[in-house]
Amino acid sequence: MFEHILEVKDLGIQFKTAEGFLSAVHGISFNVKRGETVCIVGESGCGKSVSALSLIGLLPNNGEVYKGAIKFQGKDLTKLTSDEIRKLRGNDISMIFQEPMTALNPVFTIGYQLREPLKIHQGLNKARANQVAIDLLRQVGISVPEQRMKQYPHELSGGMRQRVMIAIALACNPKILIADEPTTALDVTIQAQILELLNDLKQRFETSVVMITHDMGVVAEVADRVIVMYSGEIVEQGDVETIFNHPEHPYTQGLLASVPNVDLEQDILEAIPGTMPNLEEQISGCRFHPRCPFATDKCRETKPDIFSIDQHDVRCWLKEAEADGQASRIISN
Amino acid sequence: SSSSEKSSGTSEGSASGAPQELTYAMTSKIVGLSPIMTNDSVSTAAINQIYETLFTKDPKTLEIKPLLAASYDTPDDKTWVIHLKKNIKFTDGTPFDAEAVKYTFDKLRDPKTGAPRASLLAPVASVTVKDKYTVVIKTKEPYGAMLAALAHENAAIVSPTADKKQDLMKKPVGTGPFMLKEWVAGDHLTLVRNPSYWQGKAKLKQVTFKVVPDVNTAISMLQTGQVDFIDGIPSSQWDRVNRLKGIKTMKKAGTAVAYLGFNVRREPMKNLAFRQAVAYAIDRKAYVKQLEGLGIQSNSIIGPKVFGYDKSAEAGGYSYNPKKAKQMLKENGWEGKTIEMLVANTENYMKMGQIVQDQLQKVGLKVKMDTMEWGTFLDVSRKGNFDITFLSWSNSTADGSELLYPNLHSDNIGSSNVTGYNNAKFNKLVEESRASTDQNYRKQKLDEANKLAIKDAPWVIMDHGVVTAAYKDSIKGLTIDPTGLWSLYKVYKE
Amino acid sequence: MVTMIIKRLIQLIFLLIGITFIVFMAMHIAPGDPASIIGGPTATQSDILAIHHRLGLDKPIIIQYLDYLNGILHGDLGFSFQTNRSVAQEIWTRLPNTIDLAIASMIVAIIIGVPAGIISALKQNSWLDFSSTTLSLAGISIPNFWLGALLILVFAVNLQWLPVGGLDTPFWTFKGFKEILLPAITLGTGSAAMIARMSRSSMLEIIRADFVRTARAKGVKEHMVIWVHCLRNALIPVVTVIGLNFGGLLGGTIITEQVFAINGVGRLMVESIASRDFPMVQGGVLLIAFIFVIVNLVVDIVYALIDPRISYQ
Amino acid sequence: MQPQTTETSVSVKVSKNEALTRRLKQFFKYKLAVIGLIVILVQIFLAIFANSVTSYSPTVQDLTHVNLKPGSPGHWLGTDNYGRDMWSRLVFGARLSLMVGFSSVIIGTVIGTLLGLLAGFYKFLDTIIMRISDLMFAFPGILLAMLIIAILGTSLLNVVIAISIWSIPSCARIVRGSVLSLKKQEYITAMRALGASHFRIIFQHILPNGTAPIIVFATMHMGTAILSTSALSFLGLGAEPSTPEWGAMISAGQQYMWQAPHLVIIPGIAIMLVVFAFNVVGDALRDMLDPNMKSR
Amino acid sequence: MGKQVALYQINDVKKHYPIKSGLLKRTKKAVRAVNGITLDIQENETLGVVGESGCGKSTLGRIILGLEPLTEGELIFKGENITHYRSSQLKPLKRQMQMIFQDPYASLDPRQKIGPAIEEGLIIHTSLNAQERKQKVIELMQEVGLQPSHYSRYPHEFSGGQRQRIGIARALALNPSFIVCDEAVSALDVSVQAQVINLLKRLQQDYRLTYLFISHDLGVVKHISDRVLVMYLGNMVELASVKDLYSNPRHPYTNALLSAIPRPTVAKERVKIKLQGEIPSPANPPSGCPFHTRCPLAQSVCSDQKPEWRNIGGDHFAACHFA
Ligand SMILES: Nc1ncnc2c1ncn2[C@@H]1O[C@H](COP(=O)(O)OP(=O)(O)OP(=O)(O)O)[C@@H](O)[C@H]1O
Ligand SMILES: Nc1ncnc2c1ncn2[C@@H]1O[C@H](COP(=O)(O)OP(=O)(O)OP(=O)(O)O)[C@@H](O)[C@H]1O
Ligand SMILES: [Mg+2]
Ligand SMILES: [Mg+2]
Repeated sequence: MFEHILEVKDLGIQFKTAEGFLSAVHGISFNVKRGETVCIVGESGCGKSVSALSLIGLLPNNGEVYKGAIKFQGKDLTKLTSDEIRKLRGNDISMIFQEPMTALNPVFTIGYQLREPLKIHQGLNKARANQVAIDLLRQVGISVPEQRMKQYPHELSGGMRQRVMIAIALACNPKILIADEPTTALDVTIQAQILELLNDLKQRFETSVVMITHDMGVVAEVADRVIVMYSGEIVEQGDVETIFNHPEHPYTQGLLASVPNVDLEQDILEAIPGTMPNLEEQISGCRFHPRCPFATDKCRETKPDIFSIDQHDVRCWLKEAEADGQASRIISN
Repeated sequence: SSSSEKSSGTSEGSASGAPQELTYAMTSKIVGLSPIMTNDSVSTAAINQIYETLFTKDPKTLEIKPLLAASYDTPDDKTWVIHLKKNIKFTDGTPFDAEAVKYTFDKLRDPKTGAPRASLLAPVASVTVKDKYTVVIKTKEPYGAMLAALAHENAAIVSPTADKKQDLMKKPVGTGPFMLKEWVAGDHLTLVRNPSYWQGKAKLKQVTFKVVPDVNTAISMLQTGQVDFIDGIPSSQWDRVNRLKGIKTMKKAGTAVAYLGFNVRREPMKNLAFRQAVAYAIDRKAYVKQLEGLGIQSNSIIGPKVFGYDKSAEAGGYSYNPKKAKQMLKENGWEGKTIEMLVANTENYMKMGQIVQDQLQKVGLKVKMDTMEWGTFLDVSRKGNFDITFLSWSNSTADGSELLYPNLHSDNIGSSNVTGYNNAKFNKLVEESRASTDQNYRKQKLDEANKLAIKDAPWVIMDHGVVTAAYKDSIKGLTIDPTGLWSLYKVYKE
Repeated sequence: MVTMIIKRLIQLIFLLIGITFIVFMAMHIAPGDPASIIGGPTATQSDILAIHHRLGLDKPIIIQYLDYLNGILHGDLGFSFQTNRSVAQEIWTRLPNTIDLAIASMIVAIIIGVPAGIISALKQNSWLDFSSTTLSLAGISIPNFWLGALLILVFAVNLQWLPVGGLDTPFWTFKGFKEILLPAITLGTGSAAMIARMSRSSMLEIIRADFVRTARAKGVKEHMVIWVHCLRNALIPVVTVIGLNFGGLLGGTIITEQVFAINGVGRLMVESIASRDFPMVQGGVLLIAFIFVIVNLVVDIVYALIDPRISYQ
Repeated sequence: MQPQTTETSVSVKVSKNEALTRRLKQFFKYKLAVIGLIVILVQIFLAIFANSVTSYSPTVQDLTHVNLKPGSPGHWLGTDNYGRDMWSRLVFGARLSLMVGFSSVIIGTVIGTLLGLLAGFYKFLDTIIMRISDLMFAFPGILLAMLIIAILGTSLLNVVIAISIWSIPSCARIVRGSVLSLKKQEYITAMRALGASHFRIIFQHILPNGTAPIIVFATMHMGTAILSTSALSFLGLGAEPSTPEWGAMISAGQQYMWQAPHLVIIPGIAIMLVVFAFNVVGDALRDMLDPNMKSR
Repeated sequence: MGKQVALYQINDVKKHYPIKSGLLKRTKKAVRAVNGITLDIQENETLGVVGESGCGKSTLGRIILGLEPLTEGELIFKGENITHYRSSQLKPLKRQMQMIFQDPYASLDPRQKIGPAIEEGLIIHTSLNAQERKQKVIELMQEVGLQPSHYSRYPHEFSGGQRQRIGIARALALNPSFIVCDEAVSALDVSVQAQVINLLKRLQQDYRLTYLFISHDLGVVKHISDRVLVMYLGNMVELASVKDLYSNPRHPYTNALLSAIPRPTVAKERVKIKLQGEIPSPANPPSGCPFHTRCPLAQSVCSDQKPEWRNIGGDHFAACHFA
């Protein structure tokens, strides 16, 4: 049907705060293909979670999409009525939230919470939903699922809760799964199990995954494409090999250099100097320039356009020359 | 009598047969139904329908006439020979006779019984049965108010058989026109007529006494027909009741008296001048006006409806004259003095208290008002811990000596005489009024005592009471006597 | 939890004994003499002494207390000074009315309070919130007797839909329902207001919780999100308030009982205090305390049912 | 080093000022709260300047002009059943009623909160405090008040004491409930890790986080307290009946409910305004104390 | 490391949490969160602790700081037996021992601004005046990469990573000699993580700090630690110097862990050891070796006999029959 199951165009998100409107995401565009895994990385606070929440229409009360479009199978999600989008949630689009500890309702059993989407979207009766739910728990690696179904969230360990969340998200075989740091609370062996499960889904159901993570190892393992965000903008995106092997944006380069490598001996980790700007801070030119070792006057004055090199979009003036030589310049707004 | 019932049953307007049932709303619960053991007006109202006394007061003239008694003689002034009516039965089937009378009176007098009104027969030395229908009562000294005492509801005759067998508080047995059907304690009491009442069956088949503590609610119930009859309407509601459609009201002068009492054991209340000044300071006319006509202004301690009253007594009091009051206070150096006013926290006393407080302050006294709940008030007032206080006396015998003796005679200081008034001349006059059985002589002595006390002013009379009732206009034959009592015997519904 | 219940019941025994002691002593120390009330203003000194003797008030106070305690341990609450009836029986005839009234008004309070609180939380700072807030505050500031009288005037006297007063049928029958409706509303408004305020405040906290977002992400319908996912969590503090109020209602029925001529324990207590009917007051307080503790125990058990995280050691 | 410090401290100060103005701004966003605040200020103003805003004494009677309806010449709020000016009584009543309300709420809430904190925090105190509060609770309020007043005597002060004592157990229970859950929070463990004393943990961390229900309780209780004086005056346990005090006015006016409804309605509205005002201000306060709500 | 004096000795420490189940909530079993740990922590070293989630790492950290009463065992800090110290006795020690909590948001009082939050320890333990304290706080904030303007903000106004840095600043405020870092950098993105790790290392050098470093991130652990302890189900399974452990893991669980680390490089196919089965419940641990239910090498002896904790050469300890 559509080549891209999800198309995000110039998405802008702002928060209403005591000081007025605060833009957290300033216009990002990306696409997700059917069966593709896209990883979003970037400094904490740069707007990853907020962007993810907007995809499923669950921004906090004070947040809103102020510009742009989110097209899911060609339909603009921002224009749907609340009931229409509700029918998509948990069914076609589902999400795993960043904090697994508080994301489950403390007063309902695991079973109840797992059966719920099955009943709503697939109209299963209780017994049937129960079977499916038990199966799901088994798939995410929870032993004795029959017994777990009757337990309450506080009776499970953090890792188990996270897996229950994953099971809920997968319940209706969504077309697209948004996962916000789904494996942070898990140890590497379980993490590996989950990543494998996601891979499996991708293979079987052509599920697309948008995953947010800090763990570059995970990115390297699962991503088809990577989006690097900085301070509310996408600074670089491309397929995973290119990003890892030929990062073009100075921020991406810094990021990769900071990863502690198990296989190497390092004494000091390389860190990007300085800190991310506040949302309310007005920065002229490139938002990264105060921390960029290569910043030029142009960087300080004018906001960079996006340049396309190979499989690879970069928002940096330094690439202007290369891009001119090679490929198109995508005029940014 | 049975014919009258028939005629009322078929009379016009009630062809559908207005059920001969009546509901009366009362503000507090009935404590018990033994005349010996109770002493509150609500219980008395019910007891009055179940039991009868030897003598009774005529509701209009207040004259005492025989009821269960047939006649009496007084061979000497300490002996009363009472002849009883014959062929009267208690509702348990046992006969009413001299034994029953002796039993009742002995039980009432016996300190072991702990009867609240044992004092009613305190002057009695002995009760003896002369024959089946004759009792002889001997008193310690001459007792002029004997008939009034025997007409008092607490001296109603109970069935000895029943009393030995059961608690009359719960299961009453008397000779009256009604008898107990059902009693849900605290909620309602249902009486049915006594089918073998000696004067003929009552017209009402059934009577319900319902507890409705809130007067507002009782009036609303009267309006909607849940209740047929209420009494003792407070002045604040009088206007509202009168405006209701289909409701009749009744109002007449009563025997109760409300007064301001001085604690004459203390300074400056000891001084007649001070008491006079206070009497001058109080605008009782304005106060009575506040009562919406439910009070009678008077200076006399013995009220117009009480035996012993004489119109001439009115002239002896101290009427409203604030200037004089101010002057007297100033002359005696009492100006600015603080006096403690003890007030029980019921509506009428609080009203008296607030008005008097304001008026005394206007003539230059300071008044500290202590309000307290009735139980505490009784204790504190008896102990004499006050300067001035308010009380009222509902004189259920309507006899002046039953007012003056308990309240102002020095015998009763520490109990019912709260003011501590002690005047030898007054005491003697009251004793004389009690000792004689010659009603004219008694009246004269009471009048003298009354005038003396008015002059001496241990009390300032606030008002003499008015009895009130409101009932559906279909109720006929209801009369209330000045003591506030009524009988449902002749009442019927149209 | 069983141990918790047993422990609480054992504590209850000590609590009740403590209460008998305090009430007994307080009643005897407080001014006012039952005999002078029974005797009334006409009573003479000897009348009063005779009454004292009849009531056993002439014995030393400690002996009186021990006698009383002994009676209680044998299940005997004694006899009323006033009516000479058994205290247990007097209370027993009135208890159903009071409990009916308390339960009915609690139901009214919950039916009004919980939805009002939730709606005003959902529409925080909207006119709906304003009006619900204002109404619940009015509810708590209107004196009961005034509200009761107003309801009587409108619904009983003018419209004649409901009786003015009285209560002699259980409230689940139609007649009983009609009888109890106005009193229950009168008594329930105060608690409804409290419950509304509490529900609002706890709902405001819950609707921001992460698990609510999870429910939405599953595609749960909005009304289910509110009434299933949020409500049960928001109810926990509300249950405390309900428990507290229920205890308060038991003791607070007095004015309502008075206005609507309901023969209940509250009125009995006030009458008994006023007439210094010691055995009655002691028995009544004991009973109210007992019910109160049981209600609180039930509240604690309900907690555990609503919130699986609560456990009792 | 030195210049840097001063600089930062200045910047901190500036942000403090900013925070203040920001807070005021937020406050005014709550229109109801502003109205509530105005109501409270007006009442306090009237209470203070009662003498200047009235032309009659609140206690002097005029039996020739009783129960005048509001709007009567010379008495714009009418007179009561003793011909006392309703406006004067209302205004002078504000003094006493606000005093009664404030003090009993403060006493009740402070002691109740303290007991609740202790009971919630220390397990060994829990049973004792809660059973004692059960005991107080189990007493019908009026009996409790009667006993207190019987022992201490009748006066307005004792009414305040009675009402405060009456409210202690509910407050304690509410506070204890939130302490029980707060003390399990990770940040309390963090405070213990820092070596903070129990006192510090209870008053610096648990208490501020448990304010929301306390505020709801206290503001609601303000009204209950003033109304309780009415129930107590009804039993003759309050101030002298001529004293202008709203609760007493209501209970005295009860008898004239049909004849002169304004005797009840006027003080009733006054109480309602106070309750309303305190509640909406309390709401705003609660929101302001909640850092998560700041941005809303 | 050799013969240094142990800063902190932990002798056979156990922590069992009773669990209640069923409608009547009766105590049935206990979660054996920590089930017999014996450890010497040397001064100025960084001891990494790894293991699956729920294996008792945080619990161990809390026990060490006296935040959790123990079920069994002994704690000896600088030669002083502090096992049964009351909170007043522990107070002076708390100045020397600090903790960075796993969940930074939960460990900050939501109603306390972060400046005062960091300052708190200084108020409790030092006699500095307000001015000095504020100065110190601002220095600390700058050290961990927060701006002075953040001083009067509330925790919810920060992103996860910033909150974690607040927690770090708070722990450092008192210049402790020993810090338990419970997942201290897990919420940080790699670049900030790098900054913080560098800071921790620098402080260690400057002030002879000792760290107990709990983490899931084996890369970070490798980078920062001197020795590493591997835990499984409340038990110790392996302890060795970082080099030894990473290059020569002797316990099958350690082996599986290391092989599962995701490498931040693309397109290198590595063999991962897949563990079968689910982690057993700590309430119901298996008999014998706790790992035998998932161990690829398990034999019958493993389910019968609990393996001994032994030195298998060169201060490399392991608890496996086959190590
Ligand atoms: N409800 C809100 N109101 C105001 N600002 C918000 C709100 N939620 C998030 N923000 C701001 O939006 C920005 C983006 O937040 P977001 O949660 O998307 O960060 P993130 O990239 O997911 O960071 P992390 O990796 O730490 O989770 C942050 O600076 C945050 O402070
Ligand atoms: N207060 C408690 N009551 C009951 N069980 C607890 C409690 N705290 C922890 N546990 C249990 O103890 C075990 C160890 O918990 P702990 O928090 O130490 O694990 P962890 O190793 O830190 O895990 P993670 O890596 O997920 O943080 C877990 O099974 C947990 O469920
Ligand atoms: Mg995020
Ligand atoms: Mg942990």
